[in-house]
Amino acid sequence: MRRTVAALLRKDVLLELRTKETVPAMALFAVTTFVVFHFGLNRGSVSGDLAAGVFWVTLLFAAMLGINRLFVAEREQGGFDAFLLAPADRTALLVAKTAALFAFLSVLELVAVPAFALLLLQPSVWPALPALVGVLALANAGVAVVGTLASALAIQTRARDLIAPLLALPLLIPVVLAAAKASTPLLLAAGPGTIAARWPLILGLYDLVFALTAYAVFDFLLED
Amino acid sequence: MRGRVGLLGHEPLLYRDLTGRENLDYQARLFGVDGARVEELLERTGMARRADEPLRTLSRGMVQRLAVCRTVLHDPALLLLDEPLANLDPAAVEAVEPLIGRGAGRTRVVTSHDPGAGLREADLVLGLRGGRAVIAAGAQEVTEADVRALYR
Amino acid sequence: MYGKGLRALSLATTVVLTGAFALVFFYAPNDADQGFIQKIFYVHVPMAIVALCGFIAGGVMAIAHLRTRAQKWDMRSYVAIHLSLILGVGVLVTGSIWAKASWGHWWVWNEPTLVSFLIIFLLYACYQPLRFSIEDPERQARYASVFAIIAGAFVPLNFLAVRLAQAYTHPRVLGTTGGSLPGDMRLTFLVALAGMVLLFVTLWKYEMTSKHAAMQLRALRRKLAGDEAPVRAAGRSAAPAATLHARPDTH
Amino acid sequence: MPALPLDEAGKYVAAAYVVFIGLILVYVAIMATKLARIERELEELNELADRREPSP
Repeated sequence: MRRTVAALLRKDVLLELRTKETVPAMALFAVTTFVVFHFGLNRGSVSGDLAAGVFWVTLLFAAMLGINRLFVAEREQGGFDAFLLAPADRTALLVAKTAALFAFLSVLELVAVPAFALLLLQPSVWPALPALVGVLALANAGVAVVGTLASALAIQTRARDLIAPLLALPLLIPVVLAAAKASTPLLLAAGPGTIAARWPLILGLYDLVFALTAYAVFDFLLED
Repeated sequence: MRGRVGLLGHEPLLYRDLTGRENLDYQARLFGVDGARVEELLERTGMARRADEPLRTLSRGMVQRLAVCRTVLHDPALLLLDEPLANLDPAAVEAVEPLIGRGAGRTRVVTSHDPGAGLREADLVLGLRGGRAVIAAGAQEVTEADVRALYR
Repeated sequence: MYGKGLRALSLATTVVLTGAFALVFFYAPNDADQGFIQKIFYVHVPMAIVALCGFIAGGVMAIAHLRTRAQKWDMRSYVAIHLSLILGVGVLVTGSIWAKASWGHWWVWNEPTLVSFLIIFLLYACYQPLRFSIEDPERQARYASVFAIIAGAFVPLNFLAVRLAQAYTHPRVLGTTGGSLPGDMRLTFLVALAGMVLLFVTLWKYEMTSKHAAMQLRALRRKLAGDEAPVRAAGRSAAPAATLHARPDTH
Repeated sequence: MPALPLDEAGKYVAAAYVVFIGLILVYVAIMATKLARIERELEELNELADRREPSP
């Protein structure tokens, strides 16, 4: 199992490094969206709940690009068939794809957080950073699990580019909600406040519930 | 059962943006096969020199040779081959023969569109028409004309 | 045989639901704060509760489908979700009317239950498009079941998140559970809820009977006509393929 | 907000209940078309059966 996950993950990262199809597009999209928000909101800087909202909505839509592309190579170049021929646990594919999406999101945030701090955020990002990284990690886990599920559900349909976001967006509303609520006190103009404990708890619960659900149902998406 | 079958169909089941060696390395890890086996196969199919170029830059014949490597990578007991020699030049056919040909020492199920060549290789012949077995006999008992009659 | 007991069930539904509406208008007192407008409560809330339970029941039936591979469970799950979606439209429209009457706006964001319901409705609105865009009937059933399970798990989680997000900043404007109601209002509410549950079960059985009859009909046609009169191509649809030729259960 | 007077509130309450009844009626209409299709198919089948085994 661990060997298979490592092999799959290594292959995904290698493919991304070769094609550079997903992560650069996500990062570029996020930065462009910040610029769009600047003009759309007609303000030079944001803070507090507005900052949290702009930041998380942008990340969510950027994540959607990655979710759309997650299984495309498997579908179009026979990756699913090759994987199913191997004597490997199918859950390994779920774990590897979730890990890959988590990694892609983390790299995206390495670009998006500095860009946000530079372009839009009014207070300094440094004092908020440690707590923000924690919130990002919890939210990424939820987005990665649900995104992998939605992507796997959508990839075999004829209208996959439409189905994946239609499925993933409502499913991810609680993540955006909790993450935005958690980051609001971090991004206050007067300097970071403390996070109410229930938001990280909600994120953790969400991650747990969907990790278990995904583990239970993912096999059924693969057999053919 | 899975893991003892080698499948070679119309699709190579390899990633176009990875090199041959990377593709086979990945497959080797999936099957838990030693990396030395990859090098051995690349050598035997004459692909060692071009193994570090992405698949999309290779000719179809070369991709087919890599697909043959993938098929026999884990030393399967049963081979399912659909037109295994498609796009291969005579030298390549000779190179893959000991891997997927008669001499490979594996049970093979081959579908072919060339009755003559198919008959020369086979022990048993199965002719299907409309989903029903019309011919099912030893290869000696079946002539090329019998097979051609299926398509009339 | 889904038609069995359908008559008794329809009768019970009619009696209870009519009785409930009679109680609403002739027995239950006007609400002290909201007055007559509060009567919307007795149709809006039972509908919402039944729709949510229907979604979750669809998820449970989907689990049964994936376990047994029996096509009938996919059909049951489909009908439950389909009916809940129809009720969901009613929930959103009546909720909106209530909001307009109480607060002067057609939609308010500070009522967490209604907002959660909207999110869930939007999610389930993808159910039919998802089914529709998968052609192979076996895969369509399998993927639909996976969706139903994921969405079923999402329902309570979403309620928790949205509720927490607003419970502390806004006072609860409307009691949406029967818990804090005075006795006569509570009785009315419970009867209305029972009527709505009966209505759901009746309609579910009704639709299952119809689907089952169509299925039998198609099988009969195949038997009678054999190859000469092929079954009319039904066109692609989001509904489960109505055939009696279930896949062999050995897998 | 003070309670709406009855003549105002009545309209909204009536609207809500009309929506509920309307939904059920629409559903009945949909099911009616399905029933009609079943009836038509049954008729066809009946004719088919007659043609195959002409009754004496």
